[in-house]
Amino acid sequence: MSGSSTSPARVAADQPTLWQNPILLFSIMAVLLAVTGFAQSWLLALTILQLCIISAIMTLGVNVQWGYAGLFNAGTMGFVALGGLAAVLVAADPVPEAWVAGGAGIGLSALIICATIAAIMLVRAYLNGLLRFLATIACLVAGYIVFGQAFGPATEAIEAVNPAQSGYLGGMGISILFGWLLGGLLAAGAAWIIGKIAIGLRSDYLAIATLGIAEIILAFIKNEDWLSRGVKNVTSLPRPVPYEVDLQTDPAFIELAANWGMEPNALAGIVVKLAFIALFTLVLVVLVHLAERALRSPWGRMMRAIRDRPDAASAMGKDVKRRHLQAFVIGSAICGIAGAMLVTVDGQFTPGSYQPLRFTFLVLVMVVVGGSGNNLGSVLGGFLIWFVWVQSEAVGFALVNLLSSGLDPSSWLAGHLTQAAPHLRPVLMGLILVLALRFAPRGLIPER
Amino acid sequence: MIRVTDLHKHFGGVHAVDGASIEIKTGTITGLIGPNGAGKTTLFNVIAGAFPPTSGKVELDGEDITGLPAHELFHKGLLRTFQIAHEFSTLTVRDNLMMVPPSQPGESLISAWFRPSAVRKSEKEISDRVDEVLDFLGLTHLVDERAGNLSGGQKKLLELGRTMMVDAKIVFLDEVGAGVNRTLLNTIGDAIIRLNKERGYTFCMIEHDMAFISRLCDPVIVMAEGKVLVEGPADVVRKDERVIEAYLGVGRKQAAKHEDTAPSAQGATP
Amino acid sequence: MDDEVKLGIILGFSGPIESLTPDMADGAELAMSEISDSGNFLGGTTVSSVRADSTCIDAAAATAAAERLISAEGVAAIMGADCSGVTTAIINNATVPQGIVNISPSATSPALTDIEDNGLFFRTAPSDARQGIVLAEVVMDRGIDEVAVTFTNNDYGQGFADAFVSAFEGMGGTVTLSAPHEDGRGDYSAEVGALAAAGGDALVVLGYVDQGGLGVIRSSIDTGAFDTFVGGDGMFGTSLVDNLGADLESWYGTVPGSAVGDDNPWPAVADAAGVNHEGPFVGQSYDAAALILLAMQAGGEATSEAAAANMLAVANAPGEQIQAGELARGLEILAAGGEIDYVGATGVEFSDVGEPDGVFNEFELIDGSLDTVRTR
Amino acid sequence: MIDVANALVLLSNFVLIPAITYGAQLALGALGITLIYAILRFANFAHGDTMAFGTMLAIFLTWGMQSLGWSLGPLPVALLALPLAILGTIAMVLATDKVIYKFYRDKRVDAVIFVMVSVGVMFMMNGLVRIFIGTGDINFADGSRFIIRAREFREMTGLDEGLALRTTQVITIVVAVAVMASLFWFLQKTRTGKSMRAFSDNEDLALLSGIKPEKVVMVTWMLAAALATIAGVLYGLDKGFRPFTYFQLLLPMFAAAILGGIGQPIGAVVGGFVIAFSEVAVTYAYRRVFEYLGPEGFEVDGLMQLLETEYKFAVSFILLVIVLLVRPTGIFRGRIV
Amino acid sequence: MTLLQANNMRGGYGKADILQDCTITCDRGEVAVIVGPNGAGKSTAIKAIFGMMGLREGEVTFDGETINGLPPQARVEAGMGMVPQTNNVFPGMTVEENLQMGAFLREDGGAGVIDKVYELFPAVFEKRYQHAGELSGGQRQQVAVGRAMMTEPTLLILDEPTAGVSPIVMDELFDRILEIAKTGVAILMVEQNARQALEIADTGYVLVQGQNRFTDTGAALLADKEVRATFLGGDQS
Ligand SMILES: Nc1ncnc2c1ncn2[C@@H]1O[C@H](COP(=O)(O)OP(=O)(O)OP(=O)(O)O)[C@@H](O)[C@H]1O
Ligand SMILES: Nc1ncnc2c1ncn2[C@@H]1O[C@H](COP(=O)(O)OP(=O)(O)OP(=O)(O)O)[C@@H](O)[C@H]1O
Ligand SMILES: [Mg+2]
Ligand SMILES: [Mg+2]
Repeated sequence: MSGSSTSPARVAADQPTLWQNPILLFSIMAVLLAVTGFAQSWLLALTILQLCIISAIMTLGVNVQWGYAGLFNAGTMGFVALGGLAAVLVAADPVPEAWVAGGAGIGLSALIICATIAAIMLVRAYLNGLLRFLATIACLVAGYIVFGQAFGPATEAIEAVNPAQSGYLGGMGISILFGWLLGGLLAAGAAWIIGKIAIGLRSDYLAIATLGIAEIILAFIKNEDWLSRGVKNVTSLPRPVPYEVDLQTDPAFIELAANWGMEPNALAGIVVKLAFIALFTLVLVVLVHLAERALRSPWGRMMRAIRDRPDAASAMGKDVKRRHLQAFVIGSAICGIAGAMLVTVDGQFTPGSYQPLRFTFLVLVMVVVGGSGNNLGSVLGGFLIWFVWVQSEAVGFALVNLLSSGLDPSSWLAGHLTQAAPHLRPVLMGLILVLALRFAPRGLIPER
Repeated sequence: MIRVTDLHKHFGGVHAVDGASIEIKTGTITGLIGPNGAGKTTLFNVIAGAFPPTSGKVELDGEDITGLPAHELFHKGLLRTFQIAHEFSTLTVRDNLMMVPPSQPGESLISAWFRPSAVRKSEKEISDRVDEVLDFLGLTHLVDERAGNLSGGQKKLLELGRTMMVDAKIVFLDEVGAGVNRTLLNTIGDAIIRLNKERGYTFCMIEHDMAFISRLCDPVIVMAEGKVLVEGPADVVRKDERVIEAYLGVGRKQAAKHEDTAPSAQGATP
Repeated sequence: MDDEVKLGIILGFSGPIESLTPDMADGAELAMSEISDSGNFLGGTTVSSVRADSTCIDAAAATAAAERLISAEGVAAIMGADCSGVTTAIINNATVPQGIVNISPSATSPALTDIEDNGLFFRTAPSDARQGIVLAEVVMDRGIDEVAVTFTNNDYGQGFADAFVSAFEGMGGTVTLSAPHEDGRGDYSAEVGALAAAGGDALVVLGYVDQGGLGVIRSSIDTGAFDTFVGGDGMFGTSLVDNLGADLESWYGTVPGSAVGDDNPWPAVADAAGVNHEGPFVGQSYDAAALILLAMQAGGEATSEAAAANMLAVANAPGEQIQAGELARGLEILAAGGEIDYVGATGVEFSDVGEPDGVFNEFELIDGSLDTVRTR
Repeated sequence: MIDVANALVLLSNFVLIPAITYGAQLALGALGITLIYAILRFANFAHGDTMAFGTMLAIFLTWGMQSLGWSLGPLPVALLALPLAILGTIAMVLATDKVIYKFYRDKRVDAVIFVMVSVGVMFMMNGLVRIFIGTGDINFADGSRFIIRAREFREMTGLDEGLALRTTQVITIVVAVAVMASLFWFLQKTRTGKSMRAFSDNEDLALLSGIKPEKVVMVTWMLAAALATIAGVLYGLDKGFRPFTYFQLLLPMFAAAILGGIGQPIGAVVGGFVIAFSEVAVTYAYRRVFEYLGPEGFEVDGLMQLLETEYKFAVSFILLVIVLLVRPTGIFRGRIV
Repeated sequence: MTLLQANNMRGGYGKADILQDCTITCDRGEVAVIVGPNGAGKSTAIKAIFGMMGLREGEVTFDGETINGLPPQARVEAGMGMVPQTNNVFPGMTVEENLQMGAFLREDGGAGVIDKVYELFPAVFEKRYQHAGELSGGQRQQVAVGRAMMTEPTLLILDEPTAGVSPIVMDELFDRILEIAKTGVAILMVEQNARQALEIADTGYVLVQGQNRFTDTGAALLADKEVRATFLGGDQS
């Protein structure tokens, strides 16, 4: 939310300084991770790197919307959550009993929805004026009542199937990698519908509308237990990479570890994380490549023109609404993919974890700090801000240890400092954000 | 070419356009003048699809185009410029023009990703056209400048340049002259005349500079209070009592001698 | 042998339950310092704690924090996490892969019972499923057969409420409405309005005492919607009484903790150390940390393997009963090769998957203090 | 007749009074947000935490006064602490402006940068408040909690339904009305107020009219800080203080400001009440109301609840989206920057 | 001693200097007009005089005092008034409030002057309760000039006041400007309607690329063939 029909990039930019060289900045990022590896541990560095990549993918999605098209989507959280839901629907084991109990009812409900929509379309095609309005309402109400008759009992039946362990329909039980695809599609579909409704709104109003819609999506996911298991969470989703425990018990692996002079546990952790990282990197590279191509093409030129002056672009024959919708859908799809990837690496879907601060505003911070309108910039922003987000936790605790090292551990001050330690994290995070913006107000790697 | 019938546009209680009917004939440069707040810009906005009218009808070559969105009108050959220049400020001058032609292959993501050669080919063609246009406008030296850094008059030239990137049927110009240096305005006037003569564009332009209007336009339509007051050739219109009363005024003593001198379109045309 | 061993404490110091966690951490650290100070632990090894923030909700951040504890700080075992979601993430992505024991003091999701943990995960809070039944019995026994239920909208609250409602209705009771509330919000008029309209003789609040649970009860008392309140373990704590004072008239519920009767020394032990034991899960945190260290002592080394291998033996009979504040004695017995049956602050008794098998105290507010009236 | 009275009392007790109180609190918060937006032209994410900061100061002062044995009789002592807390918050906010925001203002950066900077400030304040006062729930309302209790009301009137009225509710409403009225008077009628509106409209031109920008900025921050502190203290008195809750208030406050038309003070007020009422009224179970109003012995089986309370948060946003679709710039036509 | 002396100004927005040694002066009761091609730096010069951008070199004195360091609002207090070229109204305030803001520094609130402004611009009077943002281009321009007049400054700076206004209003405006000048106010004006402006100008400046190219009386400049051809639109008449 900002007064932001002013384009994200400003005119009359000063020339990029040496500091804004992408190669240099990414090297610094690599050094930061390497330092983490040496000073703390490589497992930690890799854990952070995994999420850096996922964050970068999210920022890429937001950048398509905000950086390219100037659309202020404050509903990233909703699309990320939808991506997560998709991963569940694909990878979780199906619950046959639930399907037996309520599958038919759910199918029937879906049919009723379709029938209602068809009826409304018919009504709207053949009737006019007040009658049309009344008939539409009548169809809606009738549809809703009939739907309730089928849907209510069906969901109750499903949720009654072993509620402590399942209580939902489950997924398809296939590889979670397909969930990434479905996550993109699901998010894109939702974005299409939302965009159709909301894309005409201007800057801050679009922001708050999308923010609200994201909350609605989340309320749906949290409360429609039959589909998503709601706040009871779906855990232990299968991985596309081997499990550490399996590696650790594999004699060949143990031997390998011994040959390399490493602990099998540590090596297994590193191998698994590297496998994840390889998968994620592949996605990131493909997406960055496509995004760069798009941005440098006439498409990108058109999008920037639309962002600068939508009315003039429209007068030059560009269908602003359609293009906004396109950017909105693509950006959301990317966020959906990232959401599915996040669930993959976490191994679980916990609707309670979707908070606007973490999944909307932090991602926006990543884009702006990195450099909106610039793909590499926003990727860098994703890396850097996630790194800071995670490491500020450790730094907060370390700082307090340092401060209270000379104190008597039972003294009031020492106790107070210990309590305060976790809250140094947001302080540090805020400080770094403000400092970054002070020295690079247009982002670390600004647009062009 | 354009026929506007009994057009109304109301903003709340303000009747900005209040039953205007005008006709713009193919091949003319039609002037639109009138006192401040007469509803000229609003009329333009309605015709060009910026917002729909309260009532009334707009036709283009006999086809009803009332309320069509701007981008569709563009594809029908109707172009407009803005009273305040609407350049794409973060784009270079070249890109400002490059983005204009419709239906470029590279504007579809699929082609942008998977048919680079087709994109390259069309880019080359458009780029050649841009060079021509910039040459024509005398902006070649600014080709890589960000449009936001141009001065007022240069931005207006750029606005005009956009209309030259496609084969428009009709171009609406909203006060290209305001705030533009008179010498530069003459150049713009020449450009308009050339486009009209050589490429057969039809123009409709709002302007307050009577000398400029007289040099370029025939016929001239005078609006007042949302309605058409008079229509006719420039020198007839400017002698019309009602026009003098509502718009031109009797002229200040000092300025009178300039106002009275008859303009000549050829005067400044090279 | 090291002369210092590190234990990780990973709790949601920031985020939705940030107001509960500092006391929990203090509880765990109390056990650690008790053991350290005794000088009996593995021949004088001292224990230090390393805190980390689980955020309660952000699985990725929690995983990174746990990874930091394990691989960078080199902790021998972990006390935590708190919320079931992040706990699961930590188990799957950090502790089990690295062979580290962790004990959660507060993750109550039934799903954790069956998690593939290689025998490394334990918890000192009971699964919700059992407590729901017990609580239903408590309510029924008081002759109340119509209640409204509100629960915190997470896996704990939802699971607990599911269990309670089905048990209560199974016993012939009526639940007029079972509606969730979100923690961390201030205004609960909408929830209370709906619950009041639904009606009932009592309001069953399955949330956290320092969070939405408090808000709902406060709002109910303010509007006169309900007079009688029933709560689960998350609602146990005198901060409710402190906050609401005499306005709170009828208040009872269940809290895990069996064998310890009224003579439980835990409150006194905590008070002496300046630890606020009134909040939920503080005793469980104390027990979690104590159990890890006692199990290590039993195994003779400060490793997760030792802790995992001896946990059940230390927690369950046979052996000498060890209550809160008696950790030094427990250590001695173990060092001497004896056996102990850890009771601790909450009467720990592990099932064979390493979680309490659910013996509960029925507490009640009598004359401004929370008394145990019965054990079930 | 009795039934009608019962129904009315029921509605007032569970819908009207709580929604009005909550609405007033939201409105005061949203006013601060909308003021910053209108005049400094950015969405201030730190507002929720400014509220927390101000309330924290008020709590410390209240504790101090309580330890001195001060009392206001039935009113909470926090009211005495409020003016001082406002001063403290103003000092903090002005310092923040000088150290942080001024730099960006002088550089005239984009609004979105300001938003991000305010997110940074939000993080910092978020942490600092917790470091100072902790994370727990603090009840600092003393004096008498109730003006009338539900039971007393029942006994007094002989109705079946009770009506409870709390001191803090009355204080909230009275203070909110007074504050809003004086704010409107200030903005519409005083020279400074007009100069602030002018500054918000066109900063450069305001300079050319002789308006001192730094003064406008300063007054704006002072007003925002005062509004934040008042809103925070009222909210805290009524519902208890916890930093996390204040942070969570940010979203409904933004929703209120935007729903009403951002940059429009009157919009913020209306938006606050609309959000509060939609949360409470849409999810209320009307069964008993209908039973009172229906014929004798009339029984309703359902709860007569339009939407379940789990969708309460979504309700306000659904409403918001609907309003925006009908009126794309909010109820009172907010500014589009 | 002249009222306004802006000597050898040098400065710009970024690194490059837009103004290169530019000098402008204007005395009480005098009308000075700046003309020049687009992008010459006319508006920039005016902004510099008004303290809206820093100068690298040069000195601005007003009423004998150096005012280089003063912020714009202090210059308003000192008796300078200005109408910018663009964004010259408060769009969200009514027309009447716009005018009142012009009198922000006047103790009396400008009650008397406002009638004079309404008299001058009847169109403005009709729209006085409408938001300035809803006015047509020319109506806005009138409000903008009216606002600046409200201060009753001793130096009135106008950046293209007649851009977009109809001929009849333009004539009125020039008449009124002359009248104001006669009361002893100094008027500094940038104009693209250069002929009309130079006709009433006591001094005319032709600015090109930030430098004074020609400086003379208005009449003399009008008579200068080169000036006419290159800056005033040639000899069409
Ligand atoms: N959005 C709006 N809301 C209310 N009134 C408006 C709006 N836009 C224009 N008007 C009014 O409509 C009338 C016509 O305005 P318009 O801009 O069309 O005039 P114009 O003929 O172009 O004048 P000018 O020559 O000054 O540019 C004016 O009185 C103006 O105040
Ligand atoms: N904010 C700015 N940042 C950078 N460059 C600017 C800025 N404003 C103006 N310029 C540049 O400074 C030069 C002079 O601008 P200025 O506005 O003074 O011209 P002008 O003589 O007033 O022209 P016009 O007659 O078109 O108004 C132009 O080249 C313009 O591009
Ligand atoms: Mg106009
Ligand atoms: Mg200029």
